Amino acid sequence: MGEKILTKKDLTRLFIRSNAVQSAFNFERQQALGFEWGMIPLINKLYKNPDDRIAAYKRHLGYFNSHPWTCGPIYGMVASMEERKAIGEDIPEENITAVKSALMGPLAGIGDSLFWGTLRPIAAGICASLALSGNGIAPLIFVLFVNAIHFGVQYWGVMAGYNFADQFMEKMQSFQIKAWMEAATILGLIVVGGLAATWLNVTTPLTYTTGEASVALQATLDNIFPKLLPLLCTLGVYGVLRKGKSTMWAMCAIIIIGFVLGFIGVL
Amino acid sequence: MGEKILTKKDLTRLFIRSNAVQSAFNFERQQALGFEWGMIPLINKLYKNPDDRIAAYKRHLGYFNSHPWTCGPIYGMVASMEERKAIGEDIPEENITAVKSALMGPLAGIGDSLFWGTLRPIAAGICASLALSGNGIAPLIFVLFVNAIHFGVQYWGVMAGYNFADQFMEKMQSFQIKAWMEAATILGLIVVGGLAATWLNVTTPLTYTTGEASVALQATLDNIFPKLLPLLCTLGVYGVLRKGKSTMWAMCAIIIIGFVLGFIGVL
Amino acid sequence: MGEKILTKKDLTRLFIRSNAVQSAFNFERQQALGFEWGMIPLINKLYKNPDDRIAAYKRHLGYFNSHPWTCGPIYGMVASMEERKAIGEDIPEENITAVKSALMGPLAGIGDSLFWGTLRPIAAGICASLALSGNGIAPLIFVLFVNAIHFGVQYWGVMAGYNFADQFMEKMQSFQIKAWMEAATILGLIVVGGLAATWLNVTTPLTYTTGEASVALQATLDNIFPKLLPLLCTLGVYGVLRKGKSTMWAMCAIIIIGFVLGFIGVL
Amino acid sequence: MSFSAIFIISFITGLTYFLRRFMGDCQLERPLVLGPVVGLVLGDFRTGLEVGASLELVFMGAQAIGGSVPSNVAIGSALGTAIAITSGTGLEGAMMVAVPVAVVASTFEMFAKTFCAFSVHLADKYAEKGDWKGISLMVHAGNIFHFLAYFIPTLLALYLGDQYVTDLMNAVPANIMSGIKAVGSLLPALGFGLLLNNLSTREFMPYFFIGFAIAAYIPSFGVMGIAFLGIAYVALYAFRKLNQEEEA
Amino acid sequence: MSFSAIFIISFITGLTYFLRRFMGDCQLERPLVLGPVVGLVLGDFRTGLEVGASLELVFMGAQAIGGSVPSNVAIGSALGTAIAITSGTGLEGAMMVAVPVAVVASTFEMFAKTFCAFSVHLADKYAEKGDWKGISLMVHAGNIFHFLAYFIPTLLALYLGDQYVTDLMNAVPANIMSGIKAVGSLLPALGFGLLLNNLSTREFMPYFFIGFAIAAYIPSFGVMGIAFLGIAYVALYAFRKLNQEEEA
Amino acid sequence: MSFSAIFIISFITGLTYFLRRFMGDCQLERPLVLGPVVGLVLGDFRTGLEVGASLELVFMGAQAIGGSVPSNVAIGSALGTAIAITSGTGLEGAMMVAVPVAVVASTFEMFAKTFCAFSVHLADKYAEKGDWKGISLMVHAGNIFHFLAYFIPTLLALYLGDQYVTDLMNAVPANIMSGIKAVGSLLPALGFGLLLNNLSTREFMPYFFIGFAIAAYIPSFGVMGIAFLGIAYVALYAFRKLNQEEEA
Ligand SMILES: OC[C@H]1O[C@H](O)[C@@H](O)[C@@H](O)[C@@H]1O
Ligand SMILES: OC[C@H]1O[C@H](O)[C@@H](O)[C@@H](O)[C@@H]1O
Ligand SMILES: OC[C@H]1O[C@H](O)[C@@H](O)[C@@H](O)[C@@H]1O
Repeated sequence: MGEKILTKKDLTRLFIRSNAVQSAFNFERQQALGFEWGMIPLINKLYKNPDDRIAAYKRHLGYFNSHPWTCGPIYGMVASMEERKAIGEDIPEENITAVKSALMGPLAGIGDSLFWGTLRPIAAGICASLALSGNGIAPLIFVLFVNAIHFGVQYWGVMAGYNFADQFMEKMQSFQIKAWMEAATILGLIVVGGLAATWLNVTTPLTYTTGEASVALQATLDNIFPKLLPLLCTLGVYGVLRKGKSTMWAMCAIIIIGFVLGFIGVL
Repeated sequence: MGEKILTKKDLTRLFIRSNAVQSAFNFERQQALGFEWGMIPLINKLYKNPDDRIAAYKRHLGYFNSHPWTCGPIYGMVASMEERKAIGEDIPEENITAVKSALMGPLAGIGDSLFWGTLRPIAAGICASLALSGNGIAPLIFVLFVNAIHFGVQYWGVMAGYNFADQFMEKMQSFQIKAWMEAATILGLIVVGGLAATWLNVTTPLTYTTGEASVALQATLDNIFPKLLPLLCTLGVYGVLRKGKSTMWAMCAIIIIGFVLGFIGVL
Repeated sequence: MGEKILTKKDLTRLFIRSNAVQSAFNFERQQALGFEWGMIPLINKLYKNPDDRIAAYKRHLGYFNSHPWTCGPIYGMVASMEERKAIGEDIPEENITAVKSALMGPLAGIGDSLFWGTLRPIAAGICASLALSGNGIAPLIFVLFVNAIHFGVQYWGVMAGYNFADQFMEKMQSFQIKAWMEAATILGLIVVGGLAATWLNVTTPLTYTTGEASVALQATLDNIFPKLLPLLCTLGVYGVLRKGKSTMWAMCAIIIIGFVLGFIGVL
Repeated sequence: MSFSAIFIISFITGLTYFLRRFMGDCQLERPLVLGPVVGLVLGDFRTGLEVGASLELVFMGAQAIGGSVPSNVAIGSALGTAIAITSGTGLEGAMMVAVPVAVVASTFEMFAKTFCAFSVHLADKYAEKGDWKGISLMVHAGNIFHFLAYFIPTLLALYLGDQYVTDLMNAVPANIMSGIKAVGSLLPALGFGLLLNNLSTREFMPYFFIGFAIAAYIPSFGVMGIAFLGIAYVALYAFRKLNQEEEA
Repeated sequence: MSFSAIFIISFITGLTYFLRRFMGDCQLERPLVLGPVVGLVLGDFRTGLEVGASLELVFMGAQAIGGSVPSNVAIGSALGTAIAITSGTGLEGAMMVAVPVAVVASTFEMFAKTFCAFSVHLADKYAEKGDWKGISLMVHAGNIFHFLAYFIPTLLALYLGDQYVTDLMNAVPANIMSGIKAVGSLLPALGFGLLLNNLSTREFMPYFFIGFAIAAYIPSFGVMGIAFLGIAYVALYAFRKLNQEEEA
Repeated sequence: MSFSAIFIISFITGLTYFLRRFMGDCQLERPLVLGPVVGLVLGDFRTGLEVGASLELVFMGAQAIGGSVPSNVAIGSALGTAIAITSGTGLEGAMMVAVPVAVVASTFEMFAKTFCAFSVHLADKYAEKGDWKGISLMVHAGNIFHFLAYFIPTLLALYLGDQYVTDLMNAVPANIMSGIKAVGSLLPALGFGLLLNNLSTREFMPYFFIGFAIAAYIPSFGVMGIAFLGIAYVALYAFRKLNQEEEA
């Protein structure tokens, strides 16, 4: 097998491009294009054979969505896996995809609650109060502070991800890697369940009347099965995709159905 | 092995009789007699040999309790299993009993919360307000609406249960059936635990005094182990039955102990 | 293999000495010295060979902490295991230690909530109200009542523990004992997790200001991860011990760090 | 009230319960339905409708579950409606009768459910002999017994009049009432104990405790939540078992 | 406002969003930052600072998560601040404009996120041919589209004036607004459905339901708690697997 | 107070703590018990009884758990009762002394529990030599040290008088007090860390986190609930293991 190809400079470039992960964000594959753009120079360096290149381009255009400040480890790990694949190790394409899809959920969960849910509101709140008491550089402090963390975490993430994956694949035997891939998938599913139940907020404003009191249907639903509507929506989309419909189709269906239900006052 | 025996007409008859499941309801075996009555024509048609018949009669006189509107699938599945047994397949008696005892719990849980806990109160509440505002046919609407659902669900349930079991047993190998039977038993146990903790309401009115405040013993219990009393009662009955006492004995013991404890103010 | 050595009298003596379990209590190994003192006569009787004795003395000087009224079963079970070891059965030292460390947690949990959390406050509360209404022997009633339970439970515990372990090891094959030892360890870990989250009360008084409102940092932490600080403390100590630092070292570090953090108002 | 009216009302009350047993809980015994029917019999449909609908809201939560015996809404509302119409006291009067009567009358259902244990034992004997007609007989006998458990008390109460009934109820010592109530709250444990006895094996018994603990400590789950989690869990269990078997 | 000021403000607003896409959510579109910048452009830094900081506290919780589209704080606060300064109505005026505008303007982000699905499909084609420059082009085109989705509405709104904007918003029927809102609340389900489609196998699917049920029935857990529990669980899972393999 | 009374009261206070160590928490140091005893020594049983019972209710929740050090109720109530009787200020006076003293005096127990770590290390040496008498010596020395940790402060405080004690307590800076309190809240982590170190293997460690997360996120469970669930779980675990072994 060949020698290591990626240099420190390649990884630094990967880090810089990884910040564009949210590029051309869309409801269909979310950060797929952004992720792809980050990988392009790396793919070009690793694979010289056109077929390998095309396969790699296509590989990273799949659905991706994670937190823009904590997705670094995924870039790093994928880089290491691609490098080993390029120099001839037997790394099935599915494993690379598994790492991406299994880690994006938990890392998004961590980033969303740590940064979007906590750090950003706290920092913004403190700086806003500073500003209100007349401090003119408070906005600057805010921007510098959060972005120091932002770029620091992302840089560290890319590098740590690369090194970890490198050592991990060095030490582990293939059946061990398989066990950990399975574990990652399970974790991904558990966290996606938690994410959907927490962040999807589909509720109905319908009410019905018993005796004198008018009761919200949503309150009744919450008693039997809270978050039933978000669950049904997620499963509905999932079912439609399973049946082979395109995401485009699903997106249009959601827009139409959602608009109609909202219009007639059911949602 | 023989050919299928049960006709569509037999299944329709099974559906009709299945509505009598609550017949001669008693604290000992609850809906056992009702279930038996539903199976009689089917047993008579399937088994011609007196010994087989007697075994089948006895088989379905065991403890049974489920929801009268959602128990249909159990009838249907049992019908399919009995049919296959009758035409010579190797279906152990225990498997038939396992299906009954494993499914009655979850189906009762669904029926109790969906119909007794939600649909019926909502429908009755709405119709009662209609009636109070002078609508004379509101009671009729109520009766027709809930029973349309009642008989519809039960009919669908019997048929779907029969077809499902039929296809299931066709496709599965015996070790697969065993795994699913085990799963059903586990599910049954989990749900019975949930049912007992939710529906058994044994509490004590005792209080004690510390300093000036008088504290309810029940509140203290709830802090350490909520629903401790219902648990002890269930385990008490279970233990007594395990030790070989008859249900008759257990019922009398409950009546006497309950009355005495209630009389002296402990319960 | 030899014959049983321990007599009823030995066990009674063990019970008496077991009450001194809290002796020379210290933050390093908590009730280690107390437990050791209880075992000394038994060790002296069972092992005549100096090396075996020394090993046994050292074995029981390890970390121990349980509830002083409910730790009896551990004494009894350890006595039975030591006896069998002394008469030549193959009982690895690790198994004895596993029993101690796995059971001390759950038994402490039961004792703490049942006796410290419930019985003692209730009994004290009732007797205090009696005393306040002029009853001069209420304190005596309190002392006699709680200690009747205290010594009763402990006596029963030592004896039951001995008999249980005796029969258990008689009946079980060694692979069965291994499975149950593993189960005990798992239980111990789960309960220690629960204990640490429940009883460790490390909180921060820090606040920060957003807009007009001043928000407690602790409230924010509780939203993301309640009990994060106790977890970090426990893991910190654990990590330091894993790295080979002595408990003495850890204790001093805690005292210094704790004092400084408290002094500057962080804790 | 004429005796024929009394008889018809009592018969209808008994019938609604008979149909609950024999036709799978058709909900005919709800006050919303029984109220106007009694009204019709007594020639005052409007009052019956109003009283019935009001009692429906009062008894909203009364529902037998797992063999438990809640307030007897049927007897309560039949009596309440009848008295409201004949005494002219309207809703107030109906409420004052219906609520306490429903509590006390739950004893009769308890009695029927206790007694019918005997018909099961007789059915065992018939099954032994292969006599399916005997078994059917026991089914019908049991149902008729349930009918009588509603019919007779209603008949007597209407015949004797509400004053008499109230006096009688007041004459029952509180101790005895709370004894009966305690029995009612304990008896459903028999069902759960039997269920457990049916399902449990040493190996799987802990699942019962897990289900119990989750429901007891996290009430928000309810039975639905536990069934949902349980189904997800056993699916994992079965898939794992199948994999192991396939590998082996 | 001069047209050049209008253009600069709109450009900056679009730029903050462009940088959110291209530089990983630098938080430049927060009112705390955008407010004073708009103030600088209009020559009243102090008012911009004050309005921005106040709006920051109002929009504290607005954050896109999992592809959801919250209130559009950038457009809202750019408009609010500009109007507060030019009309002299101060904070009050800013609030009255910013909050409703932010709600309505979220439609434009939704539009951009919907539309960019096409650039992905074009990128698929370029990938097929190995044309990485084409792929890059799609990335930049998408980002410019996102830029325009903020730039154009801001430009138009500032140009037409707040009275016009308010009239326009009032002219939109409530039904249509609630239809749009419903679409906004449903669209994130697409992301979760896709994620599920990526991860799920028949065998592991129940884990999704377990995670969902815990989060739904025990809200105190939150995503962090579930991730924590989940990591502990899968560690046990992996260790067990490894042990089995080693023994085998 | 005569010196002999002071000495006796202090001795009894120390003794109750000695017996807590040596006789397994007999609860003699509770105010309910110590109050009347101090009363007896000072010749006013009634006041002692009343003050003790009242303090008992105040200190209801104070209980050492897992090596934690709560308010020192023994020293607090001995001092409180003695001062209430001798100064004639009754319950009010007792409270004013007992509560702050109990807080500060917890330092002495902390000191004893810290110091006794040395006797364990000496015991290690004796064990090495097989000298069980040496080990026993360390046990008794440790207990006597615990005795002194209660005896000496009580003696000094009673001797110097409550005014002196209050002045002294007021002289301690708040910073230092909160430092000491922080130490007290951190030290029990040593016990849990040690326990963990004893039990944990890489493979089983996640169970600790699961127990922790459940208790942290669902406080209603408490230790009892977790132990209950845990027992059910490990029973399943052991049964499964046994089955696998039997099949193998
Ligand atoms: O709980 C299941 C079931 O139990 C009994 O059969 C009755 O109380 C029914 O109403 C109930 O549905
Ligand atoms: O939820 C993960 C992730 O989803 C989208 O990419 C955006 O909403 C991000 O802000 C968020 O962090
Ligand atoms: O928590 C177990 C145990 O810990 C220490 O030994 C003491 O605080 C006891 O009172 C307690 O019962």
